Amino acid sequence: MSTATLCLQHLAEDRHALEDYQGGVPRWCKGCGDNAILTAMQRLCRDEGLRPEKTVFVSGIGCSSRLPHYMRTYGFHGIHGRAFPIAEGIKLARPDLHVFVNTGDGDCCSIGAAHWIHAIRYNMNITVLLHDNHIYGLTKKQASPTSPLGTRSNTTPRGSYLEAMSPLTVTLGVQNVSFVAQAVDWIPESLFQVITAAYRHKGFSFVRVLQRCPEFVGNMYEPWVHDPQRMLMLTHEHGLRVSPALSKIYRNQQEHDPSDIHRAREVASSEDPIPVGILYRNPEVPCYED
Amino acid sequence: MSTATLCLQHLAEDRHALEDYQGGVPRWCKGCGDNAILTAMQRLCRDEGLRPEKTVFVSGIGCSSRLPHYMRTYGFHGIHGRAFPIAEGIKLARPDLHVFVNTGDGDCCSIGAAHWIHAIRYNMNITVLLHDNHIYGLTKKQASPTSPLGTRSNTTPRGSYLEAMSPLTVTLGVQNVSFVAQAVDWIPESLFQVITAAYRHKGFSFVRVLQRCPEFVGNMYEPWVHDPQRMLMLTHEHGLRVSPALSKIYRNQQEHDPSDIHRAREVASSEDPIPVGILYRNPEVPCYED
Amino acid sequence: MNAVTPLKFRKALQTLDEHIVEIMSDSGEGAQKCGQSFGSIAARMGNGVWTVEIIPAEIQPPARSVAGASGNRIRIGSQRVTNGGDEADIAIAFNEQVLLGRVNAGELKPGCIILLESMWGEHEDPKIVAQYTETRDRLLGEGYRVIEVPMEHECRALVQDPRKGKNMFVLGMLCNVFSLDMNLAREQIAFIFGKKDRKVVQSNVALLEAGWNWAEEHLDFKYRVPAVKSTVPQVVINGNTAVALGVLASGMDICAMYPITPATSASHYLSDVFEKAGGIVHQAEDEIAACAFAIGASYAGKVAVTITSGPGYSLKQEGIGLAVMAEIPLVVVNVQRGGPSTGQPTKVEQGDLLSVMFGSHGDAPKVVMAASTIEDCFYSMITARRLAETLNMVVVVLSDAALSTGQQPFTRPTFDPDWLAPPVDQNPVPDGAKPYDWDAVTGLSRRFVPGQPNGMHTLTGLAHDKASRVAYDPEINQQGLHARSLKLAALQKMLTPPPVLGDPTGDLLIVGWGSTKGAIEEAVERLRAEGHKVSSTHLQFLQPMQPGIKEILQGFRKVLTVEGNWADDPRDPLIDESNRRYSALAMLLRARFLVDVDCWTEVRGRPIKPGTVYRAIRERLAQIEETHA
Amino acid sequence: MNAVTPLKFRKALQTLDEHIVEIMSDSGEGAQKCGQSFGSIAARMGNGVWTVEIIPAEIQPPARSVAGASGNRIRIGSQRVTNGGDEADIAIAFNEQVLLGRVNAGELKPGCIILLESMWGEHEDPKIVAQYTETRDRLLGEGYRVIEVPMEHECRALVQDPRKGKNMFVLGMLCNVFSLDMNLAREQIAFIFGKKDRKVVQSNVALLEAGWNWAEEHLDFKYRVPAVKSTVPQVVINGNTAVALGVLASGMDICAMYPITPATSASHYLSDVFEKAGGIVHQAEDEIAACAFAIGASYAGKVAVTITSGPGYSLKQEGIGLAVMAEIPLVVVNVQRGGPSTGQPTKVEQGDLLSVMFGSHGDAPKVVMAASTIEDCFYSMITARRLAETLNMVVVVLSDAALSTGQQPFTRPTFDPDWLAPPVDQNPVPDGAKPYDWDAVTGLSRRFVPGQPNGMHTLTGLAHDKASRVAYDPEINQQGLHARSLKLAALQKMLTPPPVLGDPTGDLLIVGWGSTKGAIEEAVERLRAEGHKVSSTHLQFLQPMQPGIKEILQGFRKVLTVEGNWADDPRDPLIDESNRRYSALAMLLRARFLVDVDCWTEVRGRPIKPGTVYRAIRERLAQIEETHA
Ligand SMILES: Cc1ncc(C[n+]2csc(CCOP(=O)(O)OP(=O)(O)O)c2C)c(N)n1
Ligand SMILES: Cc1ncc(C[n+]2csc(CCOP(=O)(O)OP(=O)(O)O)c2C)c(N)n1
Ligand code: SF4
Ligand code: SF4
Ligand SMILES: [Mg+2]
Ligand SMILES: [Mg+2]
Repeated sequence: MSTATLCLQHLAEDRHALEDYQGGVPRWCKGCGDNAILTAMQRLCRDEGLRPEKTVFVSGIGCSSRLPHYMRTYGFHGIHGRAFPIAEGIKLARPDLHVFVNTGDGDCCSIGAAHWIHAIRYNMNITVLLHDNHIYGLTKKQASPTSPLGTRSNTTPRGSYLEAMSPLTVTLGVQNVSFVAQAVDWIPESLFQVITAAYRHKGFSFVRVLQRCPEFVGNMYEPWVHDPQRMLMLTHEHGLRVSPALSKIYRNQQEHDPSDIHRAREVASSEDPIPVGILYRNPEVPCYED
Repeated sequence: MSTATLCLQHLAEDRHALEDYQGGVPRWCKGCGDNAILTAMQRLCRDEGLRPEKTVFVSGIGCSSRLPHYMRTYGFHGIHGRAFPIAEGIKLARPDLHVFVNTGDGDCCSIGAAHWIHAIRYNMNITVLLHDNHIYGLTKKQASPTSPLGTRSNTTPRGSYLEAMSPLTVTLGVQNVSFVAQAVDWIPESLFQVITAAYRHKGFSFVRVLQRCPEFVGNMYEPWVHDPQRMLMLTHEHGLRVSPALSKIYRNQQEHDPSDIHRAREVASSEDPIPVGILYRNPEVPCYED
Repeated sequence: MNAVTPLKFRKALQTLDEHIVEIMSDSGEGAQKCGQSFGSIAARMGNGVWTVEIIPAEIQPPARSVAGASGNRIRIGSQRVTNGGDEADIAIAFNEQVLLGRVNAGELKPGCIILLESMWGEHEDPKIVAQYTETRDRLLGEGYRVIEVPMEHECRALVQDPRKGKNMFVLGMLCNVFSLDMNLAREQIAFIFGKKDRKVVQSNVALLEAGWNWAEEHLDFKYRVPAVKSTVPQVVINGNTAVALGVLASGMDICAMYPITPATSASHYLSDVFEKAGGIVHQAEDEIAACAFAIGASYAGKVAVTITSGPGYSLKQEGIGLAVMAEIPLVVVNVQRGGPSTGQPTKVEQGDLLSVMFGSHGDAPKVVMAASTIEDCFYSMITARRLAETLNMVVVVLSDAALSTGQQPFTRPTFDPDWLAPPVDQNPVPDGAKPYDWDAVTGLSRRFVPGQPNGMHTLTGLAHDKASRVAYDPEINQQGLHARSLKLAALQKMLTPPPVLGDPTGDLLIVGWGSTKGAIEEAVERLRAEGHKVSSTHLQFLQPMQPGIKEILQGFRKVLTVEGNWADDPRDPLIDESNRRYSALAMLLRARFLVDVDCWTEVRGRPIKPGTVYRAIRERLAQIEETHA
Repeated sequence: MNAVTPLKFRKALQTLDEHIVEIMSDSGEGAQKCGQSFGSIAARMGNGVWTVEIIPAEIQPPARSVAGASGNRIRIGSQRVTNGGDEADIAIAFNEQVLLGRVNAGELKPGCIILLESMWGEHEDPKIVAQYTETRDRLLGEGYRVIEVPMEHECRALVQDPRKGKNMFVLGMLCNVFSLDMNLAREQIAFIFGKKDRKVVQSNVALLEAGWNWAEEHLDFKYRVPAVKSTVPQVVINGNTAVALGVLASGMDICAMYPITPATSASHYLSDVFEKAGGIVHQAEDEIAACAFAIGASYAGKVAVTITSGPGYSLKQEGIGLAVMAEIPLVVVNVQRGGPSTGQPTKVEQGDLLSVMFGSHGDAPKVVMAASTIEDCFYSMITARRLAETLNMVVVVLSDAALSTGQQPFTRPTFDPDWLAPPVDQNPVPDGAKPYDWDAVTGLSRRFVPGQPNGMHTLTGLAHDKASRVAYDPEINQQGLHARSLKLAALQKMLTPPPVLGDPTGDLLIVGWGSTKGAIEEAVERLRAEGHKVSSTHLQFLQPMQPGIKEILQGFRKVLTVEGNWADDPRDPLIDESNRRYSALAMLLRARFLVDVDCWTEVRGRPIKPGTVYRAIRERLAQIEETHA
């Protein structure tokens, strides 16, 4: 795209096509849930009309953290565990930029845990996607903090000996939490809805996406994928709205008021059925950069 | 004490006097709450008959982290924020040792946050005292994660702009949490009771002690010190038992069942009145070293 | 089409000193298993072997992609083989794209034989057919001898999913071409698929034999690389497995780590064996915790090990400083990869020497060793544990991505009880003994362990006196730094000079450290055979440096280090002696011995080839010979 | 009792070139405020001044404890004063214990005058009385001239809490003794207590005058240190304040930090001024986050600064490596303290030079500068910001605990708009431009900033090509390391040789860096005055090193570095040239120039004294002179 055309373009409030957000060819495994997240991201950018040059995707290291390379926006593929502070620095220096963070369960909940906790406190206007595949993908199969008890991995050949940590309950335990949601890679419509709500929320919006890693955790989620009744759709006028079409499949729905933190904490603890939707939202929490 | 006498002594199940646990002269400011914690620690060692050579106090860096120097046991005054992993390594290598951790609100909740979260997950049999004075003491008055909103400090001259983080709610949000309690330095009897319960709990026992720092946060707690009714004693047969004498002063008491995590989370959120006692206890959680 | 060789002919059996084979496929097609099996069989026959993994950049790269080559290079010889060698003599490719990757990288010898899966020529997708024929013809045009092999077609006769079976078919071909013992091959297959049921073993043996027969019928060449079966039992393992076994043999039973390529597989192996042998691998929340955890475990009486790579090492710098200050024995393994920052995670580099020596703030003396062979990876761990415990010191062992994945047979170590750590001392501490009774001459002091009556004290990372009390006295600070530094001198006095390969005097001395040893020595021997006055020496200890080095350097007109890290090139317009950044070892040697040590380095993310070193040395020799002519 | 001097006498006014005063009290008694005021008044009169803080080890040490001395050393002179000097000429102590601490540390000149609070002699606690008289008599016995001063008694007449007022009484005494301008003294008091109400100011002025009168009546000595009032406005600040002001003047408006002694006060000052001037100090959750935060802010178009000390720097090593790899401009300040590990948080050392240069894994070239004066702390920040932005590089500025708390007057900088950072460029990136268009000769490339149309790319810490695409190609990796290293050579070509103090040739050249400058130059000038052929040079840039150094070294028979870090002592039985560990700069100079550079170092946690350097040099000169006799 030539400079000239660009400048002209900016005179008018410009709209972009999906291709304008598509970067290099994704290098993820076949069936990797990251692809669904990428698509949702590109769609979000288009539908919300984000200028590619005003948008920055920040990540750490991991399969999931490669996402910025596949967006045709600015991207910062940082170092392992440090996506949050990098994103905070960017946002503080340039509130005019749209800042997204893509991080993995190891990147965020293990090595990045301190930054994660404090990012919640700072509550900057950043949209976070935790690609939770319950495993270390890029380094080839080691247990992560979210690996279910008994997960066989290269560092836990006889199965892991710790209960999985719930990124949702942890996040909800931190003062200043302002937006917490959960989605799954295999329901694109609600994934997109949740991400959109997260983006529109002014503050630190934390979205945990249950992401399939066929390469290393195989069919862990197949039971849920094949039995929609094991999904719990959290519906609310200020939360998820399940389309009639989708409602036919996902009939297991529950009204959940995102303003009630205690309920949110209880719902967050449920692993089966898997809750999908906005668990908590509080637009009143002030942003650090203000 | 000569080697010979020592060996003899160990033939019999030996008891120790308070002095046997007293190390160098404490170098804390007058009126510093750390002194009360130290006394409680020494008393615990004596009453539980811990062999000085089988006991290790581990700490990071901070005023509070100097405590090991004042115990005549083994001590490991480590580096800032890393007391937890050091203590875990000790405990894993030597389950026969009694391992304590003394840490500050900066040491534990700021630079040490990732280790803190994961120490809770590992649930090793370690007793933790968080000396929470809501400030960085040793480095001379900077805001800490637990500093109340508006705290004037050297890095926040116009007052801090973040709500205080609650170490209790965060801890209660982490999978595998097995023991959470709160005490205050100015009620020695319940402080001692809580620490004793923590020590006797098999697992990671987390005790937050509200600690006064006259040097830098002045009389922050005076209102509570002077008005016992603003203290909430959490009583339970498996929890705190308030002596008749103390009950005369602290009449504001509430029955709290430590096995109910949801209640625990709600109680934990209360800042005024200040809850004192055992918020949560679950002896069923397996220990990492087993 | 003339690329395909006529069907019937008589073969001549060619005897070779050595040969380099490359096998490449899309990842998941099993070229690696094929290559490793080939290596193991050859090794069991008594051949010298070195295998190098060809690793794709992605976990699951797209099929038929140039960057996606996954497989092995196997160099076999009649003598001991110490490195991966130069260009390959023969290549077997499951598709033409992965082949291209290796050709473009210059890994194949011009005009060499290429056995290429021919199915793509009849693929239904015309694009693929085009790619295939175009590539094939290009290679033929460039003079390669491309032999098309209907691998899939041949396998389909025997198994449902030929894609999975191909690799054993190819193994069979190779056994034929290199006249390997088919019985060993069958045993190998039984060993690999042993866990699965007999059917699997049978069908794979069938594939093996089919491959052998196909080669026998269709190929007009056959080689023999004479081998002398070694009388002592051998092991064929990679460097990370060697490290893990070394940890086990040294008696260390706690390893704290955080996953990082290319170090992790060592911990994988340990996790496995510890579960049987006792001991534990703790996967910490990050490297800082892993280091602190290991320090805690060591403090409590063991010697723990923490294994990592560059980025993880940087994070451990502060913790390592604590261990140095408090004199806690600790073994740290750094399996170096391409840097700086995240760099090239799967590629080899020797870029961390200086950060290991100087990275922790303040004066933090520690022992630094470098493993130079796979066998060395094993024995280094035993030495490291002992030194750490004798000196109450941090010992860092440097390995790298080349050693970690390279495989080489060596004599199976016979376990020696002396290797083990002494039991944790729980006897009372003698009266009056202090935790830091620094010896005035050696800086050494006895070790105190929690649980010892009469030894109670608080260890600290703050400046402290002999009793471990926090000290503000100027003399005490000076005394502490003094004692911690002296320990290195004490160790240095116990070391022996490094051996020199070649004459003790001559025109040029090559100095190296770490995984470049094999390539350097091969190049030096070649040049010596050509009559050049060049020798080489390889340093096992980088800190302290072994004694006698100055005397060695003095025997030569010129000294050159060969290293896999960065050095400025004096031929660059802006570079001169006032600003040239020297490679790590060159800088250390220059500083210590004031000898004008030059350096040749490469940071191309691949093992340095003997031929490359050969040419680099030749160039230097030419300069010397003319200046001294 | 003969220690008390007779009441009436005639005074002689003694004129001095310079004098060193020490004032010490329990912390909280305000000796520091007294000392600083004394310094400021003298400075405003035009005297050369250097003040050094005497800091107790604890936050609130027990009263009357030897380790608890809190106060100031003030060295005033007619000329510019560049360091704290040797032993004190006169000491004022609020109790005898804090005095003892200084005496034992050898900080007082034998037989010097001591003005000692006398109240302890009449204390109700007999133990205290005993301590007091015993100490006083011991000092008298050792020949000190102890003059007992009833400070508290005198003050009680004027204020309720004399303990709080004493310090201004003492200030008055000093004004009298050193013939300072009382009007300036009154202004100073007004300035200090200005925020409080007029009463406070008045009562303090009263105390001041009482002190003056007491001294006038009771002391038989009076000094004058001639001063030339400077015509240009001066500032008297410490090094951390200078750093903070430098940050402000350089146009950097984001500072990310985590508290750590002795660096924190710089951020304290910044937090204060930024609230008025705009800009923000972000106190991160740890140093890793502080570094990453600064990197993010710099990436987004600013140049951010992160300020820390040794332990924090070690934690930042990985993040700094990322900034180097991704070529993000970043300024890092390391206010060095005693190491290794937690070491001596409040004490000075120069132990981090090598960890700053080599600490990040892999090859991570960065600019390293060292501030050598307090004025330098200010200007270094301006240079650092500009270099970081011009080279897209990390620039580390080294300061230390001596500079951070030391005070010295210097010409008030007149702000220059050129100092400021250019506005963030948001223009479209020209077509075809790449984020890493490395210039083949200089390695430089243009900076891309988010928000610039047409510049979208993903920055990465992985090896990458010119377009910032992750690259696995061997040549691209080589190219990247090449470009990043070249930038240092490009900078070096723009630098000028370091100035030499003294003749360009001679017997001995002293080379130093950082805060030792004043002490070294004072010693060298003294020796030159005595006729010795010694010169010195002080390096501002450690990486790259300034040009012309080799030529300078060649002018001298011997070269010696003087540094505040560890070096083995060749006189130790086990130490020889094959194992001696050299000090940081000595090692760098030896490696680069192959000159036999020797080193003299001290790690006693206090500023190196000119007299100590003088004696060290004398010793070396003696050796040289005899070997060359
Ligand atoms: C400091 C550091 N430590 C370790 C690594 C190695 N490493 C890269 S990604 C990763 C974890 C990947 O797991 P996750 O964050 O869950 O991402 P995923 O690959 O599963 O998407 C690790 C340990 C690194 N690059 N840097
Ligand atoms: C790596 C590192 N960063 C920073 C410091 C400086 N430091 C020492 S203690 C401390 C915080 C003290 O606060 P807290 O943990 O609450 O302990 P307290 O002094 O209040 O008891 C800091 C920042 C350090 N010693 N090491
Ligand atoms: S390893 Fe797992 S997470 Fe990584 S790309 Fe493959 S499927 Fe996705
Ligand atoms: S500063 Fe505060 S926490 Fe530290 S010793 Fe003094 S009172 Fe206690
Ligand atoms: Mg993951
Ligand atoms: Mg605190």
